[in-house]
Amino acid sequence: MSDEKEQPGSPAAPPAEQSPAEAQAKPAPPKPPAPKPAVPAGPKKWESTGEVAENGATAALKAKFGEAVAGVKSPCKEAVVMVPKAKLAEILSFLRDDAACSMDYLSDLTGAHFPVNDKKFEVAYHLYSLAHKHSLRVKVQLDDGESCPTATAVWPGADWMEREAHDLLGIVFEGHPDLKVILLPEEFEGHPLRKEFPLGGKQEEMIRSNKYGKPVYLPEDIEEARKIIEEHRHGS
Amino acid sequence: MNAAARFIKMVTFWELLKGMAITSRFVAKPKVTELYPDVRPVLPYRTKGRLHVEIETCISCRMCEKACPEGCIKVFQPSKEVFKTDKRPVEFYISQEHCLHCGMCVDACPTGSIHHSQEFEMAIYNPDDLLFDKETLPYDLDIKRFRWNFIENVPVKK
Amino acid sequence: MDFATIMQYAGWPLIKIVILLIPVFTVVAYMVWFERRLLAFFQSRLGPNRVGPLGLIQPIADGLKLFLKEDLVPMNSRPFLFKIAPIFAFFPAFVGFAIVSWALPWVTPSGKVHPFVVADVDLGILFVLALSSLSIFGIILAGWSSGSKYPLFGSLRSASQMLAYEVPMTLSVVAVVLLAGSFRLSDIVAAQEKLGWYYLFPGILAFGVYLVSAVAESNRVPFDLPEGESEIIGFHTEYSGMRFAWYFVGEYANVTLISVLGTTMFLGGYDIPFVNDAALYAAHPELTSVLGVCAFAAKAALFAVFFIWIRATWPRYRYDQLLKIGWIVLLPIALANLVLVALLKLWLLR
Amino acid sequence: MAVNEQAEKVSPLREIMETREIELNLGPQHPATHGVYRALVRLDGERVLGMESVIGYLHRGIEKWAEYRTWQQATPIFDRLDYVGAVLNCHGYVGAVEKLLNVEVPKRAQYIRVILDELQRIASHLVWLGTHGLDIGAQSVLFYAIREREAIMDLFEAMLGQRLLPNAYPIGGVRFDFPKGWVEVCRQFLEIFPKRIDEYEGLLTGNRIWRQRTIGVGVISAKDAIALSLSGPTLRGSGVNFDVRKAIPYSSYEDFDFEIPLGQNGDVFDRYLCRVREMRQSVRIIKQALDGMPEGELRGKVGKIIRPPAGEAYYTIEAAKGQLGFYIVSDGSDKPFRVHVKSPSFVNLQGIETMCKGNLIADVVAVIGSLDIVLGEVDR
Repeated sequence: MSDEKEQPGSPAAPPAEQSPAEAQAKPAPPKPPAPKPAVPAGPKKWESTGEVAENGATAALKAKFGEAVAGVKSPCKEAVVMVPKAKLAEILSFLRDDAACSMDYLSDLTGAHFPVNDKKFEVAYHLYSLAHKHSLRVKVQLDDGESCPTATAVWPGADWMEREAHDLLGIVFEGHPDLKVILLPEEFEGHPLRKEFPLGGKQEEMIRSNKYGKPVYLPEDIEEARKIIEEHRHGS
Repeated sequence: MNAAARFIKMVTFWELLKGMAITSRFVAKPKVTELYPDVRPVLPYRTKGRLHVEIETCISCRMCEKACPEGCIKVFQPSKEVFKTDKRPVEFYISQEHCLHCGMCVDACPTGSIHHSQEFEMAIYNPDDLLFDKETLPYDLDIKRFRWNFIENVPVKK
Repeated sequence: MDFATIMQYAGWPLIKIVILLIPVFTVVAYMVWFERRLLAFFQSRLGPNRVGPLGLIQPIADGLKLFLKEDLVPMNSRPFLFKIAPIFAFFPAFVGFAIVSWALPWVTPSGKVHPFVVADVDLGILFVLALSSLSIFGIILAGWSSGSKYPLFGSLRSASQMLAYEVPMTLSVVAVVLLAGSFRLSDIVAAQEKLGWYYLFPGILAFGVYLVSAVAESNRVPFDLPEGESEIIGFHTEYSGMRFAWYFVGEYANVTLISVLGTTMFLGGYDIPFVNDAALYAAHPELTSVLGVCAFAAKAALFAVFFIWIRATWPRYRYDQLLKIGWIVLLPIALANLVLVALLKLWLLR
Repeated sequence: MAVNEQAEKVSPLREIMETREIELNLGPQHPATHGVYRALVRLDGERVLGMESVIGYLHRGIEKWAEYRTWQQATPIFDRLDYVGAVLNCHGYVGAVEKLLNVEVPKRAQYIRVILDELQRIASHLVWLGTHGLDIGAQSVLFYAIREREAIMDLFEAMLGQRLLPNAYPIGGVRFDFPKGWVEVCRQFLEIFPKRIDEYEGLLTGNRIWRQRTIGVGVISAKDAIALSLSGPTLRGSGVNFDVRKAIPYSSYEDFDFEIPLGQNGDVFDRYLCRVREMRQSVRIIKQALDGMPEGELRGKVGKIIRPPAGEAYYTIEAAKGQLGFYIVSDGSDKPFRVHVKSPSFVNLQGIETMCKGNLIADVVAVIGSLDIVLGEVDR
């Protein structure tokens, strides 16, 4: 009765849901291209699929910095480049000032946490050129605990965005004028958008609160569930 | 001439008086206030009110449970032997307390058993009353029913 | 002392005061209702309509609610001043009604004359102006004693605003006094009747100045900076319950008083329009008195409607702009008007 | 950071009288902060010497929340970002997923999205207009604006089932076609609405009090605005022609003929005019979309379970407040790996310090109103 997975009534049910802990340990995407056999078994690295796209800005970047700038594959044909951390500040100011790029508008700045990768953090700069109307994503990879040079000197608008990334992901931006908490309370510990940070509450089960506002979880077993429901019905 | 006109307008408070003329237009006009508890609103058919489930047509596929972003639906399937002949759920709980009224479950339902009613007054004194089970979920048949997936053209109020 | 003397100096005035205060309180309470209703109508809404027919019991319900609320005194405040401050806002507005002449005097069959006024003071207008300056203390004390920044801002704004607008207002009143030749309100009405014109026309500039400064004096839109509910919440931020209600009632009493004074000075007071009052009074004195009060109320209501109307329409001035208008625009106009009126008086209306 | 020259202007009395600065706490519970925004304002008398924004009171962790849902399940929560422009948020997220999936949205669905988006933009601007007017003291505009917004909300309710947070679009298209009679009601509204805008403008645009309160207040230059990454009417008020609908067209916006209103001085008044004119342009767009509505499918080919290829996508739309961007990262599973929202209100709020320095405390209120922030979107 409790084993519903084999029932014919659930035709398109997704395969067993991964608990957050599992997802973190094994995000293993079922990618059609088979991974290289040389890679040893274990958690697969996160890698973008698709093809590398080019535009005016990437061409200018490649011409100036050559090998240092690597095109990144994108499934939706966005121009993405990966740059080394050491050259980030130089490349960003080049992107803003160069006439061919003229990326004067910083659309977004954010990061992501990839616990399975060698370099666990990525910071993405979404740039847009008001003059040439082309956009570019510049990415930089960081290790855990490594700091990233600030972009506030190039775009003052990066101020709050970097504070937010620092707050939620724990990325330190070197040279930022006032890197303090922005969204979270000051006494908050941890960085919520890191993958190891748990989300409160179980998501797979029905949540409802009892009269004290605490969540009540319904188990898979129907008798137990009924008992809990009855208890809370008559308890109040 | 232009400057003179502007001066006259400035001295006569022209634009301030124009504004007063605009506000005065509404004094005698019918008001937009809805006298809610006295005058019931006419809701369009697509209103996403409280969730109702037609237990008789439900096949306990648990699609609604999987689609719900808040996990406020819980369906208990019958045992395997019973399921072959009778697919109706043994227990069906919906916690309206956490419902977002997003309609994802209605989208997912293959038989159209779960759907929104036009019932919108869900303020209650005891939060436990917002937990609906198999007995309380089916609607009163007198209430005009509506199922999204099957109705193409419905009249609009006004 | 015999009974008659006591009655003359203490009894009759007290009775008059009570007779006056009941309608004034009612009017002030229903002024709130009227304002909310009319404002709602301007804004395409219905306004309060649930308590009683047409929401008419709303003021009583509001009063009851405020009366039953807890009286909070903030920790940082100066409790004594904090508690007495509302009195300064409340009383001057009500005392001002004492000198208003409401109708032509009532002559009893025995030949005794009963004027419809509590105290027919010679310097009536000066008395009111002095009182209205006094009400600023209520605001300053409230702001200072609250021990909070927002009320402080509100009271500071209010003080400079009062200073800026008291002067033009006084000057505009002086123009009326000049035309009528008396400070007594009943004399001013009589002079207007004698002239056959309300002072609205010879004193149009004075009327304009009075109107603007009256709005500013009573802290209403577009000059409602001391309250300025969306910027600094106002000098009564920290008040609750009955003490807040005193400010509230005081404010509306102020509006009523200013409407009443404006009516007396510029719209002929209890003079019935298009009717020869003197002839009617000779024939039916009681009827004239009753009609006079009605005319007075109707004219004062015009003022109130105007105040509500502009509240519904106009945005709020900024602090510095408000002071600029007071000192740079209104004051020169009021002064020039004084000269004009003096010349008018000399040559035309002698 | 660009420094306003006015900020240096300190009252000459300060040196003589040894006055002190006041630090005023504006918010989080303050009628003019449009939610739970808190500003620590340093004041010299009533003049603002500097201010610091404190946000995060409404942080609900929506980005984290989405990582624990499937791609479809995450849609309704993004309505809660900017709760007066819910349909636009939904469009942003759904568009990003579609971009990652390479799904082609049918033309009819795109047009329906344009119509609903523009209606939502009008509704959002109406809320802004009313509250901005109320901040500066014009009461009636609020009620007139809310009255028209109610008409739009009724249209939403008839079309989508809910008024405020309708969870408008599924991934791949739209849920339903218009109900019978909806188009007529919508056209009726579009006929009336420009006249209503004339009324608002009659109450505000020419009004000398409104002009004195807004012209020359909260100025930000085009250079500063670009450098601070402002977007939407806040950027266009400074004269920068950047509208995502024109610059990076999405959802068939290239089919429609409309103008982008631009300001000149970048003050509160210009931002006000930009938004009011934008409402007129929105009416124009909706009319064109209703006239040129193509026939066809409503939903593209999207399975019941969505597993986008591993990779990232950044999709931006022009929301009512500015450029709304969704940066989504997929690891190939049925759940988002990372969702980041570039919320226009959050970025626009950065400009407030530059705008307010040297102005009066009453101008801070006007500037906050002119930025059109929604704290649900600022804090996420």
